[in-house]
Amino acid sequence: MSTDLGVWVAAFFTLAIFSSLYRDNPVYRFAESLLVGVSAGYYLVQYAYSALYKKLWIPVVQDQDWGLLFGGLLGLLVLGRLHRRTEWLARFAIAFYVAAWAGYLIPSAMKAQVLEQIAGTWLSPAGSVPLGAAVNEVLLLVGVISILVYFYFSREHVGALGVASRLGITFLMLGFGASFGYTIMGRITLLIGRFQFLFDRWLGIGPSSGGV
Amino acid sequence: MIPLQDATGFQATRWPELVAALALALLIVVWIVRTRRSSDVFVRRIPGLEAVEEAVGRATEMGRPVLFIPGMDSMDETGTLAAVNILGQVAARTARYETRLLVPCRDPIVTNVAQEVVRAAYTAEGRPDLYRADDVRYETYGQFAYAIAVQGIMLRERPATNFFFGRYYAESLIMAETGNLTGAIQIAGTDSDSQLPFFICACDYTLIGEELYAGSVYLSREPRLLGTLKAQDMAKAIVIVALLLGSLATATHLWTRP
Amino acid sequence: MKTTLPILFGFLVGLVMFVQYFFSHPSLQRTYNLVLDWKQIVFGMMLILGTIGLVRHHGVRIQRRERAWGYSAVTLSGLVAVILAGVGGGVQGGPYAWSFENVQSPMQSTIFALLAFYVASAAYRAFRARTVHATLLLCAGIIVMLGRVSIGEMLGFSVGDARYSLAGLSGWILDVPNLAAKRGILIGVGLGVSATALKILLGIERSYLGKGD
Amino acid sequence: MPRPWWEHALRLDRRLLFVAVALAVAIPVLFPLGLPVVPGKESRDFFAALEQLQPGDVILFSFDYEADSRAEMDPMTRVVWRYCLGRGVRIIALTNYAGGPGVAEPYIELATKQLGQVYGEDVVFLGYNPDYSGTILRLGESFRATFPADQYGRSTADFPLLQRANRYADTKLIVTIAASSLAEYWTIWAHGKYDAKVIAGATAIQAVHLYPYYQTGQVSGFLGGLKGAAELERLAELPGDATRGMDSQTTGHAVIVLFILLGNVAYFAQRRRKS
Repeated sequence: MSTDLGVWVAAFFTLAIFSSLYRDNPVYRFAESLLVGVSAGYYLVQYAYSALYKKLWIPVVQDQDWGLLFGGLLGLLVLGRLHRRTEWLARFAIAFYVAAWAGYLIPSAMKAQVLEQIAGTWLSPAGSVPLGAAVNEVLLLVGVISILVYFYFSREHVGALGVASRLGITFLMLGFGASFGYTIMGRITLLIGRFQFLFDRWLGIGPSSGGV
Repeated sequence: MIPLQDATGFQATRWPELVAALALALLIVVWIVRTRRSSDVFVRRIPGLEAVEEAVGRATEMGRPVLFIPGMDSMDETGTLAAVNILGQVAARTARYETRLLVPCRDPIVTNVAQEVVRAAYTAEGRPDLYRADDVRYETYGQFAYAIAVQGIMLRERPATNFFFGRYYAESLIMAETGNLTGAIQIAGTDSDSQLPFFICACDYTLIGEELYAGSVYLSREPRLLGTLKAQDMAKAIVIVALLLGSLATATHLWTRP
Repeated sequence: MKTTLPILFGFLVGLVMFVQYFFSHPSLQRTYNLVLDWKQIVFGMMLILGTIGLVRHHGVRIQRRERAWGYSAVTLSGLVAVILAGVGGGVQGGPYAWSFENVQSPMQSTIFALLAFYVASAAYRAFRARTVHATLLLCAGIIVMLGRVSIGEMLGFSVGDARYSLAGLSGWILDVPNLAAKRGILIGVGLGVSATALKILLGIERSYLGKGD
Repeated sequence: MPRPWWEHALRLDRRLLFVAVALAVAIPVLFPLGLPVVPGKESRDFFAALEQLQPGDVILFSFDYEADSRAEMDPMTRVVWRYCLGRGVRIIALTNYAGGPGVAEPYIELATKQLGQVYGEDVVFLGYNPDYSGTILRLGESFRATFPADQYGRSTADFPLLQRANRYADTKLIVTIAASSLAEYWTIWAHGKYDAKVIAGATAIQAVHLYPYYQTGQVSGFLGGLKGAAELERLAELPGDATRGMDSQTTGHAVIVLFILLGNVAYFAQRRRKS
């Protein structure tokens, strides 16, 4: 058994969270409430430190980087939300936050999610790849096109469009089943990790000490 | 570091994105103008969105609240914006039916926007008195801490209807399975492809990828927005043609991929 | 007015960000970095605002002695304790790091691990051959699940030099239908993202600011 | 009339399923079964890249994960570090995660305290830099300029190891153990732009995304999840938590599959009776 207080605390909270699998109970609810508070506090401190102190205070005070003061002004407008009459001022901050990134997203999403995916789906020159690979490439092309047809909104999916769209759903379902099956592996690994912690580090009954 | 074309520093490798972005902008403008003139654009049935009305109605009948999760990401992700737009439509319905709407948020900026949107919807329905700012609130930014906060709300407030829209990560199934356990009607919509399988397994209806973006248009039927949906469809048709012609050209050695 | 001015301001910044994507001029690069820093500052302030709301919510619950108000007290004390630890003792080492290591981190890992159970119950319920689509989901799921562990290598047969196993089949499902699904979704979403972003920039999409007054 | 068996199965209390999964995973953790581990081609290529290293060679190692993914990633890191340090390979380490330093610390201690390596000569930990894309790109120009100080605030210009190796070209290999898309970014930028040789350890979920890069040779080899880690332990002959975990993985999967089959049999039994 561990003699480290931290390990005991960690083990208590591990079991408290697991207890929710049986049913909601006061110990679980205590852990849940505490975690919500602790993590909200943790992120507040992290962001106050990295965004407001390191990104605003230090550069402005030490390096006279005045450009950042404008960000500070936008940040102050956020506090307008605290009073009904100044509420609308916060809209500057929100409009800035949403629109600034939108400007960047238009070309970058086009490139990464559309153009590069199109180029990646084009077939290889005939004869340059083995037959099996070529068949897979054609299947991939058919799959991508039929899924795009499925996403076509402004036409009723009947006739040829209906056939293609149903083929699209077939590809989607195969893909979803595969991702699901694949993910199970990672999730079980996480559970193994918690058991190894409980058995090895807390109770000391596992075959390994859990060290590096 | 980056190849320069001239003194302005235009990056020559980025022509394709520029052309594509401008083409899409043009399509959007053209179709908005066209749908303004005649607003009868057909939109195919999306079962998940048809069910929204019924799902809110069910919560009203049972006298239990409606839960809306606007996703895990901030307002700079357009998926979150799509979710918030759907939230506006859902809020209009809960206001009409006088049903309580719970919107716990992970992101502080989304919290702000969600409050504005819900209040605007309640005001537009003539029921500003029913809006409760405390029901649309920030929980915590911690991913899993947020997930169990939502789980707690599901177990204790027992919402009859759960909506999950926006972007999600591993926590999606924690929320969706708990909702399944409590017997709520669940409607999800996300563009996070890795989480779609879980929503499909645990929810009654799931909007897949781009359907999320069509959601608010579908629910609001605003002509301006219908035009952009039509423009997106045109863009898809162009993509399909590009896939086919490009493949034909590369496979037959007419053209080599750069 | 109270909506138009913010929209106009957003449009200008968005336009700069759009243009800078295509140019490598140093002044545009500098603007890009500045905008990212401003975003972080705005986010930090919003987080403070959100936390004020959280404190208010739980404070009112405690004050009014609402049902189960004791849990609100637990949340609030956790919040205050961590903030005091971080501000008083610094973010490196000390009670702040201890609470992260022994309270927050094990709980988060355990919630993450709960997924092993939830994934099992969701699969048990949903993986039933009710319809053609559900059957496809079921088959692909089981093949990949078994293909990824030792059993997958063992289940199979050889023809000459070629080996056909469950592991190979699961690899094919991942490489072909799964890739097609991911790519099809990605292209659709990419168009949705760009179109939405364009709507924001053009001011067609402004519902996120609420109704103007 | 008692309810037929399939109704019980179809309305199974999910807690029964939870107990079954818990037992299937927990028992092999305590009593390993020793099921065989057969390394796949991706893992063999990953190990081959390590095997080719000579004493005195320098590698760049990136801890691209945080505490919540330790169960999956730590076994990979453990083998790479033990194997490389055991053969006199020098390691320059960094992390692209704010929570990465806490994960890396035990390995720096392993190297300096347990294995007697000299900090600054045999191993250096550069620490964390925000903005991973900028970091990966700038490292290609200069390690010392990207990280003027190491994790502990000492000037990197003073370390003999960084005087010898200051850019990707001075290292033989980049190893990223990544719980996110970072493995892809190392491939795209460090390999794509600077032609560095990259191998990656990925979570089971992220590994799916690496196949295309592996096929084109942009990633020289990779490990996928705990299975990949167990295969590496087998290849390097350093069995550990991953090999032990693979037993639980197999039994866990088997139990879930059995329940899915049970559900389907019950479903069809019910349907047949109803029709």
